[in-house]
Amino acid sequence: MPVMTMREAISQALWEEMERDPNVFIMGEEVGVWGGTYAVTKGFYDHFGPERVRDTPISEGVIVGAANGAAMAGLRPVAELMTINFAFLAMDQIVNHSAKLHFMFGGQFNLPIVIRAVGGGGRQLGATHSQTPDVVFAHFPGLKVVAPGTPHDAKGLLKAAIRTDDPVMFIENATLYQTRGEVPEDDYIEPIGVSKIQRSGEDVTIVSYSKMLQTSLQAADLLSKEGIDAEVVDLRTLRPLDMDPIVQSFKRTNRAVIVEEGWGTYGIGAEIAARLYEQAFDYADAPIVRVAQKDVPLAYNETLEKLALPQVNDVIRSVKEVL
Amino acid sequence: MPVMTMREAISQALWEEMERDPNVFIMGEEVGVWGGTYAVTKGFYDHFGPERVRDTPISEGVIVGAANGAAMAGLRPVAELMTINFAFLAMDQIVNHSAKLHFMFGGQFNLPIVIRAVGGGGRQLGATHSQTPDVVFAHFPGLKVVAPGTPHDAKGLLKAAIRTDDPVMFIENATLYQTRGEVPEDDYIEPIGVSKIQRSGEDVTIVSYSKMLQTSLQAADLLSKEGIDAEVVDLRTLRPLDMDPIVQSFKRTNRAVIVEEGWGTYGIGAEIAARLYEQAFDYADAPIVRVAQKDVPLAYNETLEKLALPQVNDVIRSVKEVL
Amino acid sequence: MDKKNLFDLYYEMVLVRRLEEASARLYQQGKIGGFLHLYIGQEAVGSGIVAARKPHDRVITAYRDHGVAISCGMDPKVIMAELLGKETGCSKGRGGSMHLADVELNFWGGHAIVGAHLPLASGMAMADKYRNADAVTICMFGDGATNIGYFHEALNLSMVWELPVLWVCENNQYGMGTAVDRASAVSEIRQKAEGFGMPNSRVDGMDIIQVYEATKAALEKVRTGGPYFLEAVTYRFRGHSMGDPERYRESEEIEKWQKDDPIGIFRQRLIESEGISTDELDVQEGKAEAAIEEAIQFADSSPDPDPATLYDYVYVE
Amino acid sequence: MDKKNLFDLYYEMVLVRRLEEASARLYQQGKIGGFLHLYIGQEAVGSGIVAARKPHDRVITAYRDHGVAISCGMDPKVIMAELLGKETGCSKGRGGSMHLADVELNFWGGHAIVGAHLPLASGMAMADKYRNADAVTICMFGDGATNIGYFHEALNLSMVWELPVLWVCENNQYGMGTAVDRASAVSEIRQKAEGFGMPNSRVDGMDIIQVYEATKAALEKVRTGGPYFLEAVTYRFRGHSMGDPERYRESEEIEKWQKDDPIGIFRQRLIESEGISTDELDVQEGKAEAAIEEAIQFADSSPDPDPATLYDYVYVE
Ligand SMILES: Cc1ncc(C[n+]2csc(CCOP(=O)(O)OP(=O)(O)O)c2C)c(N)n1
Ligand SMILES: Cc1ncc(C[n+]2csc(CCOP(=O)(O)OP(=O)(O)O)c2C)c(N)n1
Ligand SMILES: [Mg+2]
Ligand SMILES: [Mg+2]
Repeated sequence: MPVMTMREAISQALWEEMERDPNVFIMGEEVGVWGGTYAVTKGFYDHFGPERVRDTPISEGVIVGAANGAAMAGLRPVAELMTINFAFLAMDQIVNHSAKLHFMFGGQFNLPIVIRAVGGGGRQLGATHSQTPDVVFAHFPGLKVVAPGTPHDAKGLLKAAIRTDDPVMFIENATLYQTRGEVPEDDYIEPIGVSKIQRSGEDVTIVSYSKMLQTSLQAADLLSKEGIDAEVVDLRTLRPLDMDPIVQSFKRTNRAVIVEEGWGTYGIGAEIAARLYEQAFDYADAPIVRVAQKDVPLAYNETLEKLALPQVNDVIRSVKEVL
Repeated sequence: MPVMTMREAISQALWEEMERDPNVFIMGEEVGVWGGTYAVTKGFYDHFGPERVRDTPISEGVIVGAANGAAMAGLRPVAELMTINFAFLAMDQIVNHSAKLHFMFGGQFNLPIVIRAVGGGGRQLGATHSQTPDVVFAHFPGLKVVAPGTPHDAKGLLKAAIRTDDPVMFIENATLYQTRGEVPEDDYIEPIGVSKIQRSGEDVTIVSYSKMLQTSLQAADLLSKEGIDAEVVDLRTLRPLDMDPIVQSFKRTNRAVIVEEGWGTYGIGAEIAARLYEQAFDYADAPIVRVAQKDVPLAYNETLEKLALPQVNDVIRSVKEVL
Repeated sequence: MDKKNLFDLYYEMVLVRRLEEASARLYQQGKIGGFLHLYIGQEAVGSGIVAARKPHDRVITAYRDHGVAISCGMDPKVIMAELLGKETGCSKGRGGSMHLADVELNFWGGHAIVGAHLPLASGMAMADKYRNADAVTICMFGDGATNIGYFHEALNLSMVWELPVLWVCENNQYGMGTAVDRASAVSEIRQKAEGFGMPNSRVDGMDIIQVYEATKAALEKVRTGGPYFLEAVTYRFRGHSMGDPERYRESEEIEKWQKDDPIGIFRQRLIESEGISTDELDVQEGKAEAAIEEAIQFADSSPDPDPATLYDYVYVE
Repeated sequence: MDKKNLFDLYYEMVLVRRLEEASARLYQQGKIGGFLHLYIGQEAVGSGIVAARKPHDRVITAYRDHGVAISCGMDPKVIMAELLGKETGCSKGRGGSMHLADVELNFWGGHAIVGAHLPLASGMAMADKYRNADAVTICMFGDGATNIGYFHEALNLSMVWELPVLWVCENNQYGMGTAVDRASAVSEIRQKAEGFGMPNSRVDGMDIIQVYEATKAALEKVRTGGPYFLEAVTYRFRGHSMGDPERYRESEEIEKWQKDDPIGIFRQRLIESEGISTDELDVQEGKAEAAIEEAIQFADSSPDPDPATLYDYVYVE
């Protein structure tokens, strides 16, 4: 199987879907002439032209809003927000419109929109440009929220996101773009709403997704040298949430660590932990531990930023805590 | 002690603080001539004048943004968002600016702003106008998030919110405005960040806040007739979160039900449950149960809306489940 | 316009008026809940605008949407059923008064967040242009909505991408209790279009014929030349919504505007310039009244949504 | 302006240029991280504007803020320390390049979310008016920022409340890779002010004297009459930030603009019209170079924030 970066995998998914379906188009800041701020749409403008690769003004509200409107009218827009931090400027369109219009009008029309947004910290971009507020979007019924952690899943899930008739928030992570992995050559789809065991193990269940999947896998590798065999489950989709593989794993290992890049308080981990206890109370041999960003805005300073973000060592320490 | 409605208590707090400190002023849609959409600021415009009771255009971004700027310059603005649903239009100002400016500039200036916003469902206002997205704001460090459930606390906490030098999101609930309760006559403050036992009991710990505090108290009254003695703890502040009274209570009762009006998935209850297990794992005699809004947008239709919102009976049923 | 069309328009305006009066009654009776925003006084705007569209032109508006819904051809029955939250309502009782729509009639709602449907309009127009359809999207909104960021972003995008949108501001002098000049830098709203270099004009919104003519001309411009901005000067005779304390305007002002009742003006003109008899017009009034009666019956006897459908329409898949 | 002031201004512009060149080097060396937006080419705007303010006038700008910080009187040492993320930086290393500020100097940042500081400016001006201070808030932003909703809401509010704000658009022809006319309905940005009925003008942003004169006049208007809009036409000589592929403009265009180097133009004028010698100017250049050297030393030898302070400045209480 070919090996490629996450960037290439995402780019391929977009390219292939645009080739497949003329209703699919991209709009966003710098997606065209510039080639995408993170070079994901490099070459698209020349190939597909300005009608299908649309540079927009700096107007996040109308980027998502016009994409919603185009979706109502039957197109399949991929709206790119340069970073997820700017999604707050489009918040009303995302949570009040993408997520609710289908429902509020009794199903008269669909919202087949994909909102691509890249998040994550660790690049010294300061407090407003380093957030991982995935949970905030995942809170809203009506939206699907997808956040892949491998090139394979990124490609398959982005294709699924473009093909579903529901609105999808597709969250990428900037420090993952160079991550490499195997990607099948054929046209494949990964189902939205299905968690996946990315590493099998017997001793402890590590639940994570996106960047923290890679961090967790690294931790698992290091732990295995110490004879600790961790199973790593990847959420992949934050809404709808697929608990089955997590619960099954937990029922075997009886111990769990949940790892997320965003803030811990009211984070993803809280829901996973709460559900694990709800669904497998009698199987818990130790309190479930959450690893997450410290409850501070991220500083520009590198030391402070690193200190606030969850690291491989935090995962290792937490696993040892639950054992 | 005088008995008054929540509306009166909030109104009094605002009035007294404006009398006390000339730097305090109010801005928002219809706060002036109209007297407040929910009549909270009735009479203010005539008494304090248009400079201190400022009707704004329909521009949520600049309502919070200008309040932030005025706070930077040393005033103490109370910015009213007509409903919390419109806070999504000011989301960037709230979470990227109110919450972060003090930090990002190394403490050079403060953000003594109060953002008042009323939420809650149950009035057939439809999916975009009925939300209780409190958790979404409580996720962000840098903000304080307060949501009182009694007239007494509403008055004392709003005064504290106006006097603190930190930015506060003060969340009211429209169906609580007519709720009556005792309110002291003297000038008092309730501390932000302190949970409170609103009803003592031995058999089970019910954790809730805002409207659902009243629902929980009603449930507790009915349960007591069946010989079940519930303790009801009121969060009052969603950030910073005070777990102490909850943990203490849980260590006595060994059973907990968490009740919130917003959606359950990634809701307030998840964090409370996760922390309870973290801090009192060995005390849990039964899985903690969460009561929350069903994961659907709220319909206009009364039957569907009621079905989706947590009711007294849901609390009662859940308590029986954990016993 | 020929006589048939004039009759139809008159009927339509009266139908809207009767619908609104009935809605107010049903609200008092507790049969309608939530928010209810009446269109009384503004009928000439909606009817005049929509009369000028071609069937493939899209219409989208704010929460004050009953009149526009009627003008777009919606049956009062499905409107009334929606107001009562019934499964037979156009939005299956999920949307209510603020969310009327019928996609088959190219009426795209009814939207409750002020200004939020302007970006939707830009997007729908973009879709039509993308497919080389010659449809125009007509987007209606209030004076208050022109102060929100969405207005700026949506109008700007429509110019940059030369989108076929007719922007229509219904300037009814107030956004809730706030008079235009207390909330907007300019009180002649069409001036805002100048900031975008967008062609624009202002029309008397109480005179349906003027609204109709202005819209026809504007639509032609949009079909070939990109966005156009039309301001219709009008007035709402009732409160912003039910339960408005109306502390912000004098009753003399209301009475002055009520002299310009859009239905009265139109009636007068039909009689004086078109030689139509009062009897003929009264027939239309009777028909409208009967239609609303029938709509209420239909709505009243329609079923609520089945509780088992609670999770319907949250997702397609 | 007297000779002393002219010298100071020349020194200031050169200081900015040297600071930016040094920053670029330090970025390549990995000593500066995150985003770095250079002001090279635009020095005449910041320096000309700020030179015209009174000390109690506030200044606020976007992330391209190094030049404005210098003009507001900030010591290159605390700027450089901030760029290196040090505890001695103006924002204690928490903010970085995009968040320079010194409240004592009435410089309120440095803001990274496009357009978000315009509402802040309205609010600060409101506070001054509330207290009857005669201060003006000068708010600077890019051409790209004029397309976002905030721009509309902030300008509108400033008119409605007659706030003392001088809005300054630095039109450097591009927002990242997007040329003005590909993103904005009008390419003469000052036209947007017309939509608000706001007085406005356009000035050559490469000529500091013209910028200074225009600002002085504008500030007087604001001090008595409410908001004013000034567009300064300029150009950034470098990429949007470090790592810009610059696929969106031709090198000929850059070269054409570089002939209008604002420092070169000013130097020429000082020599030709003011009879200042090249030697005298070179002394200023040397001083600037030394100041930047010193700043780098200071920053380099300053401590990082103590890890124990991780939770500082999240809350006051
Ligand atoms: C973003 C947002 N802010 C506030 C409201 C509350 N609100 C509903 S209607 C309205 C006034 C709108 O005035 P205008 O646009 O003039 O329309 P009109 O009601 O006069 O038809 C307001 C403030 C809302 N629905 N959405
Ligand atoms: C709300 C928001 N959207 C997008 C960005 C990313 N971004 C940073 S600078 C910029 C271009 C701004 O252009 P302009 O306002 O002309 O300023 P210039 O960089 O030319 O000085 C963009 C799109 C951002 N920081 N904030
Ligand atoms: Mg109006
Ligand atoms: Mg620019």
